[in-house]
This record gives sequence, structure tokens and C-alpha cells, in this order.
Amino acid sequence: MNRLVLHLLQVLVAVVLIAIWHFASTIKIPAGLVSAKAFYPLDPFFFSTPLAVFERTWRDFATGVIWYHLGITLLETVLAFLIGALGGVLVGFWFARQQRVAAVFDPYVKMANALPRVVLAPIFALWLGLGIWSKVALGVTLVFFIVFFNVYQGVKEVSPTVLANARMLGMSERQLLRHVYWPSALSWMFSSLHTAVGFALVGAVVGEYLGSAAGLGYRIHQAEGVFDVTGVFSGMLVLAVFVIIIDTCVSAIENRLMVWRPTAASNQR
Amino acid sequence: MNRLVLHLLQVLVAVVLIAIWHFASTIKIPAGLVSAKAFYPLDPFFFSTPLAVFERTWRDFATGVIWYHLGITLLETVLAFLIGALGGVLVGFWFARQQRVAAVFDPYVKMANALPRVVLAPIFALWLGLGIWSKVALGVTLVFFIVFFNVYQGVKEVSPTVLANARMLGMSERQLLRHVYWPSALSWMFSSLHTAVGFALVGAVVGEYLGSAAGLGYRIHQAEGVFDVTGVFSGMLVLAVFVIIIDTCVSAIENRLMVWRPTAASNQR
Amino acid sequence: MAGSMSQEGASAGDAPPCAVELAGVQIVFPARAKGETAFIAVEGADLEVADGEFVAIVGPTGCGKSTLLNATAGLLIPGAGTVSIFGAPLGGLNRQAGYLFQAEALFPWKTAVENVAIGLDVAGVPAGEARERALAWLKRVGLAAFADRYPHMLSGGQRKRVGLAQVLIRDPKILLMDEPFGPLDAQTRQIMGNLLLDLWNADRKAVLFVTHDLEEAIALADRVVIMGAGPASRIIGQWRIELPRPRDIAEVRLDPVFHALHREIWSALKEEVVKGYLQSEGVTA
Amino acid sequence: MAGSMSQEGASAGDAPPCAVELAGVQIVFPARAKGETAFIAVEGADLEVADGEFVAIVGPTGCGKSTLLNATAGLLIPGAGTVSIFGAPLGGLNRQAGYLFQAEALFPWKTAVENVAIGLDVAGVPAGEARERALAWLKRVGLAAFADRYPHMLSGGQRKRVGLAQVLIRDPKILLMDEPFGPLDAQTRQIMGNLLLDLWNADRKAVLFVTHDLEEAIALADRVVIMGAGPASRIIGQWRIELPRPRDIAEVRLDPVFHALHREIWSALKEEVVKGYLQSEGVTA
Amino acid sequence: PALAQKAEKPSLTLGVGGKPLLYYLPLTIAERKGFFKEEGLDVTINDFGGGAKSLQALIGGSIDVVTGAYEHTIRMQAKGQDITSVIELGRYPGIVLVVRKDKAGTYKSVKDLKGAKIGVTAPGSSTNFFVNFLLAKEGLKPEDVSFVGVGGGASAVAQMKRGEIDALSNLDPVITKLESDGDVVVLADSRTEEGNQKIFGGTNPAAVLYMKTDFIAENPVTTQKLVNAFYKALMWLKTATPEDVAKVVPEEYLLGDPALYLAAVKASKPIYSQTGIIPESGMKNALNMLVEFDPELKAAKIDLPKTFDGRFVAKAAETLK
Ligand SMILES: Nc1ncnc2c1ncn2[C@@H]1O[C@H](COP(=O)(O)OP(=O)(O)OP(=O)(O)O)[C@@H](O)[C@H]1O
Ligand SMILES: Nc1ncnc2c1ncn2[C@@H]1O[C@H](COP(=O)(O)OP(=O)(O)OP(=O)(O)O)[C@@H](O)[C@H]1O
Ligand SMILES: [Mg+2]
Ligand SMILES: [Mg+2]
Repeated sequence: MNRLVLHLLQVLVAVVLIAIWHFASTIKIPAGLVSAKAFYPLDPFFFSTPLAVFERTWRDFATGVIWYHLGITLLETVLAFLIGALGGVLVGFWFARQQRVAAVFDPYVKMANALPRVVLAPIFALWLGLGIWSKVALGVTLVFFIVFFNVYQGVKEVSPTVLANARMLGMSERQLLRHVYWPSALSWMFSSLHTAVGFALVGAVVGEYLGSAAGLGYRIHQAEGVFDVTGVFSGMLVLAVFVIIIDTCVSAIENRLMVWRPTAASNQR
Repeated sequence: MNRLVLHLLQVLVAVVLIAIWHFASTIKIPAGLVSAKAFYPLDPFFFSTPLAVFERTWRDFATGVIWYHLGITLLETVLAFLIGALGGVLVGFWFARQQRVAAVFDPYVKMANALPRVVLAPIFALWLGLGIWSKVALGVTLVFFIVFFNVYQGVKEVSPTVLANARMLGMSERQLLRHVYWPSALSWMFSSLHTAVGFALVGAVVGEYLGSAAGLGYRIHQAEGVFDVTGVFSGMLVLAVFVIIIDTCVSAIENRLMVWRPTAASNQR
Repeated sequence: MAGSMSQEGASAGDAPPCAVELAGVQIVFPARAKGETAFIAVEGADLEVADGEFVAIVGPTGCGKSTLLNATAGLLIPGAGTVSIFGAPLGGLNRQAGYLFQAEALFPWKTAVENVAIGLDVAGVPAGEARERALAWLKRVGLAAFADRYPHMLSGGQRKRVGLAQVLIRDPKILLMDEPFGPLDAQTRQIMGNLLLDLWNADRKAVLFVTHDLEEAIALADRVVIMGAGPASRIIGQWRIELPRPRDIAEVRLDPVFHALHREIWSALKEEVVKGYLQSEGVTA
Repeated sequence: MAGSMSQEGASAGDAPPCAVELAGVQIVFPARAKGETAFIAVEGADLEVADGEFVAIVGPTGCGKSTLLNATAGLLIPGAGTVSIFGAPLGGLNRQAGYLFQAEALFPWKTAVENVAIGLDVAGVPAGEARERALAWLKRVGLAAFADRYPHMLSGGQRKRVGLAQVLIRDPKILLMDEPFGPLDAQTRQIMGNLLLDLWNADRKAVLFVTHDLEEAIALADRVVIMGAGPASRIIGQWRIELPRPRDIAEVRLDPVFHALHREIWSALKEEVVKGYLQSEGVTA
Repeated sequence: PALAQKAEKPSLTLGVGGKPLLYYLPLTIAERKGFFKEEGLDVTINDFGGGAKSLQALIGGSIDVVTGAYEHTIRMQAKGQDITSVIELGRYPGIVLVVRKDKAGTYKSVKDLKGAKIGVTAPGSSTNFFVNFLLAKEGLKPEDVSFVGVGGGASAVAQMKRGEIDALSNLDPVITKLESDGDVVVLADSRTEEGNQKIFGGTNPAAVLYMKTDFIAENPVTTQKLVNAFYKALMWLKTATPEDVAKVVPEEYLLGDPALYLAAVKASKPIYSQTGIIPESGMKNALNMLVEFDPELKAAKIDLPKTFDGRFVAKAAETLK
């Protein structure tokens, strides 16, 4: 499938989804057909309409009001992602290499992973104030666990023969990490990073939603308070586009680092 | 390290953490030492004290009020976990085997993963009502993506030689799934399941938190509304213990399914 | 060249179609990055294997033997030329062939007996019967005691034998075997060779057998095919082995015809290897 | 037994300690599940390899050769007995040894030249120099043109040679080699064999060399050790190879001493394989 | 005169749980009309997921002042936290109890609610206590009905429309939305003077501006200036029409449905405080409502005068005439 066809198909999916949304939110199903009252399949009070959403998004960008909020959220997301991923990788490696530490802390890590972050928000605000850092912290608590569990498993999945070879070649623990565990766990790590990008954003937005003075989450919260669904959906649209951009960066790095992997070549069946 | 020592160390960690919590929330640091005013390192207004939390938890169990809520939350969590994991596995396999489908939908999956679930809660409530299903839906949207990304990657990581062998042995697509992709992706899947257990619970609790009539999240929210931190922490304690139990089940299944893996034996160095 | 002199196109007339027919097959590994050039592994390979014929392929390491088998199996798509199986051009996987890979290809999550039985399971044989027959096969390859071991608990030679049983139990019409006896000791090698010959005698299949052991090739095969050194290696010679059947691998080596053939093929081969060695050194960056 | 008759404990006096000394080594693979019994792979193995001595190990497949090398490398802990390296009992990994594994052990994420250079990198050699030397080594094993390929783009024999270079470049005091020439054609095998002998002549190391090719073993080694069939296999014979050094692998085979030795060891070996075969069949469930 | 004095802390952070809510309209007015600036204050407004979260942020020290519910000051006194309110922004809670139109026949008044499913913004919130209080007046107990947390936004509307709940205790604009769609019938309305008379027999302070007592002591001038700004907002609101309000608030507030917004402002207008002073009866009303259903508060001894410091409003009323 060449790139053009692919992109066309992608656009087609978007068009179909938007068309469904459009018609379901603008055309009433007449009374008596399905229920006694005429109704919209997707009530615009809850779903807005695509036109309104695009128009709003366009205006937000045209007037420029959104840039500031977008910048804040971007900063929080990127920080949460970097810190969380770094933490997850480091602790993942550490635990995987120190089986005793891992065994002792295992239940606590799992407990921590199960704490509802929404409830923790006030504590973050207490410790980190209301600036970006409490939002970053929320994102970090999501990203960290996703990356951690995968890196931990990835390190444990290293081929025993390759590992034995590396050890016989005289590698120290640090060299093992660099030359064996790290490259071997990379595909695990990247798999988790794709999930984590989304969650970093979710963390930042939810953090803003729970208490802040700026950011996309703040805007969404404001819009919700006045039943401005169009605003809510417009915010989510911006978020979605935004995450695709970050994820593309992650994929680009992934492709660079994973050149060694056998990929399906054109001569293979 | 034998099991007894391990458990002792685990208990030790708990004891140390609780001791820190206890002393930091009951002993004031005198004025002038660090700041001008005397203060608790962990202000009991935000952190309660361990004794109070245990006492409350004990009372909740003794009087039995918590069982009903626990049951609801358990049900939601398990449903969210099962549905989300199943969906993630199925779609993960499907996408991994149908590279075109995957390529076309890739950006949409990533977008969906980045939508803040808190914002979606009203829509779930609209479609699914206030019963357990809207909470399950919230959990599912978390679990699904975590499992999906890992299964997708896991299927793609199957050893090319083993795969070629399987195809030469005449396996149909379905047989490949069963005999090759599935067992090969299992360790990826389980890695994601450990994260997902926590997130299923988070989803259920946050769902309850945002609107419900029962469940641990409901109780936590209620406690928060009247600034009853003890109640909040007691709720989280129950959650934490609870997730360990579910995770133990997952681990048990994992160990059963993964017997074939080379494990470090006692004669290895 | 000694090769071209004794060349005998195995032109089996036009009655039954050949089991395998490679015509002008070229195999190219595409460049993976900019600046790289594509790598031509095999060039213009013509090879016909009649139904029931046992053909051995020898050639210097890295010359493209495995690549050729992969093409015959349908795993690699030739850049030029055609692969035909029983007269029909190969459009997908070769469903008539059983392939014993050079690399480790057992399912790590299945025990030895499960690995052997899987070919039958896949074909719809009831599980109990499949297991019975798999156990019998394990016994034949001398691994009855290891039926319930996972591959990582077996030695290299044991794994190879499980692989052998895995392929043979399916009784395919065409057998592709890539150094099947590589990690076996000489003695076991003979036992396995005789096992293979017995099977083949009972129910003649087309066999493409890659080996580094020229004696083994001569002892087993109807025809020995020699490949030149890569890159862009070609088939540079074919020898028909006119030794009486049925053969016993150990005894056949005492035959004077065997020795004459061995000497002849060996000298052709030796040149190639040295050439390949020099070539690959010359290309150095 | 032929083995015990010609046995010659390589008792090198008491002056310099042996490079490798196995004393009563037993290796047990513990049972993994209830109901299983532990598997004794090797029982009471006594072996001394003097510094600078070249010892080849042959034995039927699955007899425990790789297991014995693993124990010498320090990767497996003997259930009984001791492993001493240069007189000191081995408590961890054997840091003096280079080990060429039987299975594939290259780093898939490193190119051929990086795979070879890594041993030097690890030892702190500057990157540029390490690469230079690695390239030189790749040339020696005939792979100069493949320096920038990842392992999955190499043929089986090419990968093995990269592994060989990877181990040899580090110049370890003890060499453990598990079928290093297995997937190579006879000709390349000789070239590699001579390469190894040259190196060894220049700077004598202790070598433990596992092979299935008895001729190769005799042609290369100072001593050939034969292991019995498993389970609980033992070392059942040792032959000192009194052929003149330096040898050329191809020429040495023409020596009458070579033939006499070959016949003698072969008959001992043959018995063992058949025994092992019957044994493993007998144990069947 | 007050202007002459410089504020001790001219930059402040203020917390609020849901700024666009009409409950907090005076805040938006003060901000948008520039009353803070007039007083020489630079106020950063942080919006929180709920009133409880903004209070926690105040206690935690990450914000300086809060516009929140008066009852918080009572609760915090019970917990030993010194919080004092300085100006009343809303004199009525603005909470309304409605029932679904098709159930209006069954649930004609509060006393019929036995066994009903009642939606509240959150369990334990003031909307919940409001219903508890109404039930108690009819001799019912909270256990006689079942409460469901539905939030204060679109999901509350959704649940009512879906028929998941029989009755709903909520605020504007949810109520106005449901009323204008003709989905509900009002049972008790604390937005109007008449309604409050019926329910509480007087006022019942709702939104106030509160802060730590220490803060007042340390920053009397700043506090005065803050109160001045809010006082101005209250005075402005007294005379403003809904259309005036719509012109002042951020455009976004109207974007969802301008007509709805206007209707909601109109319905809510009476709830805003007239004088900024909490009358003693109002404090008592608030306490009674809490004490009845909260065992913790029942045990506590509350010193009501401590919850409100009226000096600043009094001064503002004087100087801003
Ligand atoms: N994926 C690949 N990409 C590029 N080149 C490849 C790839 N696979 C194999 N080659 C090259 O093709 C040539 C033939 O490889 P092949 O594996 O067929 O050799 P072979 O004859 O089987 O060798 P051996 O006896 O060592 O197994 C080799 O030079 C090898 O480097
Ligand atoms: N992890 C393991 N668990 C149990 N048994 C094992 C394990 N590894 C090897 N064995 C058994 O130990 C015996 C010796 O194995 P080893 O790999 O040393 O054989 P080998 O002499 O190297 O054979 P080959 O020539 O086939 O490589 C075999 O019977 C094998 O099945
Ligand atoms: Mg090959
Ligand atoms: Mg071995």
C-alpha cells in the first residue's frame, strides 16, 4: 500500500466519522419511528456538531487565545512524559537487575499503581503548589507505571544466550546495561511509550481540570461549567491532534534506534 | 532469598513507611527549627494518621458497611479489566495481523488514547446510565489501550524463523494465532496486564467518584466532601490491598501459562 | 571447469512435471538504507528436481544455499526467474513442502512431543493420535526420553532431531532440508541418514538437501549440485551419483565409484571456496 | 575398553597449575515441577587442561559437552566436584576464558564489526582502534565485505565466523569453543582450523574444543577426550595425539599415525553412540 | 483613603471550585469589571474541580483566599483550622430540588419522596445536605431515599433526561436547562426570597470570601481591598440586568447557549448578597442544617461569630458610598 493510498484511507475514515457525527447531531429522527418523541441520535446538547467544533477551533487559533493554553499543556505533557518515562526506565532497570529489591517492593509498586490519581491531586497541590508541577506530577504517576512495568519485563526477556555471551565477553553490570539490556528492552520500552504519550497528556489535562489557571484542561473545565460542549469538543480535538504530533516524534526516534530489527522486506512473503 | 525472609522484608518496608507516616503526622516540628511556625511534616489535615486510618478501616469492616461498596467496586474493576483486556488483546491481534487496517487506524487509536477520560464521563453516563456500566466503560478505556499497544507490539515481535516454520507446517491464520502469535505475545500481554489491573481499579473508582450511588470511589468522594481525610485514606488502603489480590491472581495465571520459559535455575550463575 | 564438464541437466523428458523447477532464479536483498546497494545473493539459478529425486546442494558458506531453499519454500520472492512446483508457478507459500530450517525454529513454548505433533494437529489429526505418532517419531530419532522437555532444555543436536521429526512426520511431497545433521556426531549422523534414506526409499519424495559434508551428499543423493561462491553465486556444476540403491551410508563410502566422485567434486568445490574467500576480502571497504 | 587402555592422565607434574582442572564434576539440572526428577547430565568428570594445551572433546549428541564447557565458563554450578582455573577454584564467572557458544549468541542490534569490536570496547580500547582491529579480524575470517551487516542479514556460517572473531579478538588465556566450525563447509573449515592453529602456535593458550568431527579433533588437538552417552555421562577415554607441530590440517590427515588414532578412537566412540541410543529409547515413558 | 494605603500583598492567588458557576458570579464580575485592579490588586484565579479542592489548596498554602461555601468555615472550625469569611457573596444557597415531570404525579411534595432516587452533585455536598434538611422537616430520614452523585454539569442533565433519577437537587444552570426543556417540576427553590423563607425561615449564606485568619491579621489592608472589590461587584449586580451581566462575563460563558445563560442569570439574581454581611440568623440556619446530619459536627462546639469577620464589609460600605 503506498503512502498516498494510506493517507487517502486515513482521511476517508475521518470523513466518515465526521459525517456520522454531523448527520446524527443535526438531523432529528422523526417522532414515532423509534421513540415517541423526535430526537437527535447524538443530541447536540451533549455532542455539539462537527461544524461548530471546527469553527470554534478555527476561531481559537485565529484569535490566538489558545496558544498560551496550548503552550502550558504542552510543557506539562512533555515534562510529565520525560520525567515519567525516565523514572520508569531507571526504576525498571534497577528492579529487573536487583531481583531482591524487586521482590520486596513488588506489592508496594502495585499498590501505588492502583491509587486513584484524582484523589491524590490535593496532595500534589500541597507539595508542589498550583503551578505546572502538580500537573506534571499527575502525569508522571501515570506514565511512570506504564513504562516501568514494560521495561522491567523487557529486561527480563533478554535472550539468555546473548546475555551469557555478553558476560563471558567480560562486561560489567554497567556495560551489560548499555550493550545488552538497554537495546534488548528498547522495543518493550517504545511500546510502552506509545501508550504513555497519551497518558502524559491525560495526566496534564486532568491536573488542570482539577485545579489550575491555564491550559487546555482549564479551558475544557470552563466550557463544561457553562454547558459549552462545543468548547469541550474543540479542546479535545486540539488535544488529539497534539498527541499525534508528539507520538510521531516518538516513532521517529524509535525507527532510528531500531534499525537493526529484521523488517519485512519487499522480497519476503 | 527464601520466602520467609522476603515476607519479613516486605513487612519491614510497610512498618518503616507507616512509622514515618505516624511520626510525621503526630509530632510537630517545633517553631524556629525549620520554619517560623511549628508544623507537622505531614499535616494530618491532609494525611490523617495511620492509627486513625486503621481504626476507621477496621470499623468499616467490623460494622460491615464497606462490604457492599467493595463488592460493587470489585465487580466494576473485574468487568473493566476483563472487557478491556479482552478488547485490547483482540484488537491488538487484529491490527498486528492486518497491517493495512493498523496503518489506517493508527492515528485514531492514538488520538483516542489521549482523550482525558474525566471529560468523557458525562458521555458515558449519558449512554450507559449511572449503574456500574458507565464506570466499567471508564475502566475499559484505560485498560484497553494499555493492553492493546503491548499485544500489538508483542505479535510483531514473534521470531521470524519460528513464524516461517509455523507457516511451512501448514498453519492457517487461525492456527498461527493460536500456536504462534498467542504464546509468543503472552509475556507482552501479561506485562501490560499488571499495569492494567491498577488502571481498571482507577477507572472504576474515578467513575464512581464522578457520579454514582455506591462503591469505594463513592465513599472516598463522600469523605472528601466533608474533609474526612481519614475516610479517604482508609478507602485508598482498601483499594491497595484489593489490587494486590487481583494482581496475585493474574500472576498465578501467568506462571501457569509461562512454564516453558527458561528461568534461572539453582545451578546457574 | 570440472563442473560444466560433467554437467547433466536432469531433463526428465516431458511426461510428469518436475517436483521443483527453478528457472533463471535471481534473489536480491533490497538495500535497507540510502547509500547501500542491493545485494544479489543468487543469480540465474536453474535447477530441476524430479519427483522422487534426491538432490544434495553443496557450496561454500554464504553462497546462497539457504536462500535458494527459502525461494523454493516460497518464503522469498525471486527478483527474476520463476519457481515452479509440480509444474505450477509458485505464487505463495509452497504448501507441498516440508522445510527443516538451518536456524533454530522449534516453538519454545511447546515440549518436544508437542513440537513434533503440531504438524499433525494442524492437519486435523485428533490430538491423541497425533501424540502417539509424535512419540513414535521421537523414538525413531532417539529422543523418546526427552518427550516432555521444552526446547531450551535440550542440547543442540537434540533440538535438531526434534526439528527433523517435526518435518518428517507430516510426510510432505517435497523435503527441503538445510544442514539437518549439522550439529550431530558422525555416528548419529549415519543413523539419521539411514533413517532418511529408508523413508525416502519407502515412499519416494523429492528432496533438496543442503549439507557441508560432501561425503554425506554423495552417500545420500541421486545428484549433487555445486554452487559457486557469492555474491551473485550461480550453480556451477551437477553430478549424477550412480551408486546402487538401497544404500547404507557407512558401506557406500567404501565403493570405488564413491571415491572417484568425491575427488572430482571436491576439486571443483575447493577452487570455489578459495575464490569466494578472495572475493569477499576484495570487496572490503 | 579402548578408552581406559590408552588413558593418560595429563599429569603435568606439580610445577605450573593447570589452566583448567575439573575434579569429579557432576552437573545436575534440577527438577522444574513436582513429579519430575532431577536430570544428571554429567557425572564425575575429571579433566585437566594444562596451560597451552589444546584439548578436543568428542562424544555423542546430548552427552554433556556443552554442559561441561558451561561449567568451565562458570555459567553452571557443579552439583558436586570442583572447577579450578589456574589452580584457583572457580567461584563466579571464568574471567580468563573466551567462550564461543554453540547456539547463536551475537548481539542482534550490533553490526558484524560492532559485534567483533565489543570485546575490545568492554576492555576499554578506544573506539577507533577497536573498530580497526575488528575489521582486520573480519578480514581474517573472510567477512570483510559484511562488516556493516546485522546478524540477521548473514548466513549461518557467516554468523558463526563473526562469533569466532568476537572471541578470538579478546585473546583470552583459555578458549572454550563449542562446535565452532559446525555450519562451515569443509574447505572454510580447514581455513579456519589453520587460522586457529596459527594463533595458538604463536601464543599458546589452553583450548577446550568441542566438535563432532573426529578428524578435525585429531588434526587440531594435543589430546582428544571422549565422553560417554548420557544421562550421567562420564569421560570414558583420552588419547594423546602425538603428531608433529606445526601441523597443516589438510596434510596431517595423510599421516599414518593419524589413521591409526582415528580408527582406534572411532571404534570406542561408535559403541558409545549406539549405547546412548538404546539407553534413551529404554527410558521412554 | 483606603487607596492611599498600599496592600501588603498586592499579588494574590484566589481559588474557586467552578468559576463559571453562577454561584460565583460576583467573582467573575469583580474580575471582569476591573474592581481588583482598581484596588491595586493583582489576583490570579485558580479554578478547581470542586469547592473542597479549593479549600484544601488554601489550607495547604498554595492559594491565599477562596470564594467558597460558607459552611466550609464552620467545618474547618470543627477541625481546628482557623478560617474566617469576610464578605458574603450569596445569601441563598441557590439549590433547587426538582422532580421529573412524568413522576410529578407521584412525588407531589418533599414528603412523597420516600423511596425516590435523588441526584445530588456529590455525596456529602451541600446539595445533598439540602435534601436531607428538607426531608428532616417532613420527618423523613436520609436513609428513606437513595442518593446518587451526578455532578453539576451535563451529566446531571443527562441523568434526568434518561430517567435514571427521579428527583434532582442541583444548581444553575442545570436547573434552568431542565426547566426550559420542560423536563422537571420544582419542589423546593432556594434561589428566591420566598423559597428561602419557606425552607429556612430566612437567609442561608452560600458563597463567601474566606481565608485563613492569620492572613487577615497579617494583611488587613489587602483584605480590605479584596472586600472592597467584591463589595463593588455586589453593588453592581444589584442593579444590573441579565443582559448587562452577559456583556461583562467572558464570551465563552455564553457560547453554549446564550438564551439559557440569560434565563439562568435571571433566575439566580436574587441569591446574591445585598449587603455583604452575614446576618446572625443566616449563620444559625447554616449551622443547623449541618449539625443535623453530620455526627462530627454534632459533637463539635462551634463559635459562630468566629466564622465571619464583618469589619471589612462595614468599612467598605462606608467608604464606597
Ligand atoms: N536478509 C538478508 N539481507 C541481506 N543479505 C542477506 C540476507 N540474508 C542472507 N543474505 C546474504 O545472502 C548470501 C547467501 O546467504 P545464505 O544464507 O543463503 O547462505 P548459505 O549458502 O546458506 O550459507 P551457510 O552455509 O553459511 O548457511 C549471504 O552472503 C548472506 O550474507
Ligand atoms: N536446562 C536443561 N534442563 C534439563 N536438561 C538439560 C538442560 N540443558 C541440557 N540438558 C540435558 O543435558 C544433556 C547434555 O546437554 P548438552 O547440551 O551438554 O549436550 P551436548 O553434548 O552439547 O550435545 P550436542 O552435541 O547435541 O550439542 C542433554 O541430555 C540435555 O537434554
Ligand atoms: Mg545456510
Ligand atoms: Mg552442545
